[in-house]
Amino acid sequence: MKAGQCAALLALFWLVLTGRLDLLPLVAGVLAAVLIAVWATSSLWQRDDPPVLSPAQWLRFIGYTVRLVRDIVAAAIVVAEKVLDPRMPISPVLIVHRAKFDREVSRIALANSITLTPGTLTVDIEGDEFLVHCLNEDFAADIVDGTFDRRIRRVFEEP
Amino acid sequence: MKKALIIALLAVAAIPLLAAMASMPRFGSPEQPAYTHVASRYLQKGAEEAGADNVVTGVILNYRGFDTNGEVTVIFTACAATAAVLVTSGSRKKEKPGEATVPLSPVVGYVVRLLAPFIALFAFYVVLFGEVSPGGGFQGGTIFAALIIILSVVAGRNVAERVLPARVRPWLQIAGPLSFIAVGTLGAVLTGSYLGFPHARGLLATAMLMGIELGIGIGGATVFASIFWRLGDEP
Amino acid sequence: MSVWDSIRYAVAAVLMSIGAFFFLVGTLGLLRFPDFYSRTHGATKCDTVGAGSILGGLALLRGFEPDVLKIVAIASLVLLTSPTAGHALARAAYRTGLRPWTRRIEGGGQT
Amino acid sequence: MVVFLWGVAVFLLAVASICLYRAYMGPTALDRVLAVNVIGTKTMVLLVMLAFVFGRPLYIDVALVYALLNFVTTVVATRCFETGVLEGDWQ
Repeated sequence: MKAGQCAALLALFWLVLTGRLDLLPLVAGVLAAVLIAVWATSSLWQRDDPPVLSPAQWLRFIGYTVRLVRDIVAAAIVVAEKVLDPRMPISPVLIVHRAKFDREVSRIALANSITLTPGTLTVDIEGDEFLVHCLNEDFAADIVDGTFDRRIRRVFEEP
Repeated sequence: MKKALIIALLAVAAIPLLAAMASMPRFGSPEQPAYTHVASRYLQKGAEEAGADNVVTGVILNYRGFDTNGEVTVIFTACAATAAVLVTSGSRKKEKPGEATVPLSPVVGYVVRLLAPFIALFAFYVVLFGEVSPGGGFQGGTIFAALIIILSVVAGRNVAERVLPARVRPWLQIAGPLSFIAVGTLGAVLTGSYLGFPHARGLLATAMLMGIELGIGIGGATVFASIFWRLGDEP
Repeated sequence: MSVWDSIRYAVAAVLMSIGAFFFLVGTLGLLRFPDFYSRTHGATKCDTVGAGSILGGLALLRGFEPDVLKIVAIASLVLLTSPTAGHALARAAYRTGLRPWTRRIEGGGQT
Repeated sequence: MVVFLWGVAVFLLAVASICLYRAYMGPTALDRVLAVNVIGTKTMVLLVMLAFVFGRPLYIDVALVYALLNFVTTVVATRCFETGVLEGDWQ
């Protein structure tokens, strides 16, 4: 199952790369995709939870990405104002945020979402503790009140 | 005195070279022999004779196959020599887990492992489609070596070394020249001359070209990865 | 050129201008911010938005071609690697003991 | 449209050269890595634009390589700063 999803994704990537449906490249690509998928699942992901998503999770993940992109653009404008302001009105703070997840993929998704959202930057993760550097305290509002955690739990941890 | 002598010697050596340069046809001039006889033949017959969609590939691997064969051998000999010079008597430093080093960030480890299969497939694509797009054996091999380097930095050398096991590594290092010789011999069997490609751009000629590219890719990746690993060894 | 094409080109030009603007802002942040962490903020995020925006504009310019999928692949790659690189940099700075800059608030008391 | 693309490309080049100031000044080594990373992102976008300007879609492959290698460089460099050892183990 794990290797199957990985191979399917890789074959899709191969199609994107080659952009044509000739027989010889297609056979070679699918063969390579299967081999690489077997190697990845047996060698890289043998110890812990691989990022396998169910179809419903994939759908929600795409929805989440769209929403994230909207948030990023909205917040990038705020940061741009700060950068262009000659007084440079920032007062950086470090915030420790606690979030407990069942899956590794949720932790990584939260860390990267925090970093992508302008004004906040994941500095370190240890266990359930996320150390977040904020340009201003008010940037961290969504993180501290757990909006992000709830969204990510809905995407990755419901079947 | 010594310096002056060297300069005088170099000047004397330079005169015939410059004279030879002067008697050559002007750079890019249409009267050059390369443009009058060879290039038109390459361009007109290249596609059907060489078995490659791309003229440059046809020239490098077919018309001038001997040349490239020698070049590949020289390059890989040089790489092997570099790797051999880096070999030191000492063995690899044993790193005990949690021995005063900073643990790896889980985010970096996760994302690198997520990307690794895609990088591997992309390297394969660059090797295989070197015939029609920018790329080829060396370039794809370099991307694959980059993957191995980041895997050994992030996931540990044990994981990365499993891709290129130490037992077969010497053979993989010379995979470039070896595949060239193998394809050349196959050509000798099929057409009667070393590195002869069966005429008409068929599946077989394409497969032979891809075999050479694949060999160069594997050889390049192994050599670069070996050099990187050698650098990490303790003297 | 049809109406649809002119709209497409106009939107692409706007998207690319926005992307160029964010690249400029990211660079200004890289130059102006007082410490490494805030520079990482300016650089990684504005660059993500800028790259995404310009790549989106180019994809729109191209229309429905197989190449567009490749551009989408590059954009998603940037969306995944850029925050990871930013985090790796910040973490390396933190673990090697670089203290974040904070605004000094002048309180009362003796100096 | 090609003129516009050229304009944006030259603008990106100019912005990337401004980043060189940070790469030169530091003050910490990580600042330099950050500047190089930022320049790499711009170069990647620039390559995609050149693919359009010159009408050669194959440059997009080169951009993909650049994006990958940019990431690899940053991760390896930061890892080297963190530990001083170029070897790792995932958690």
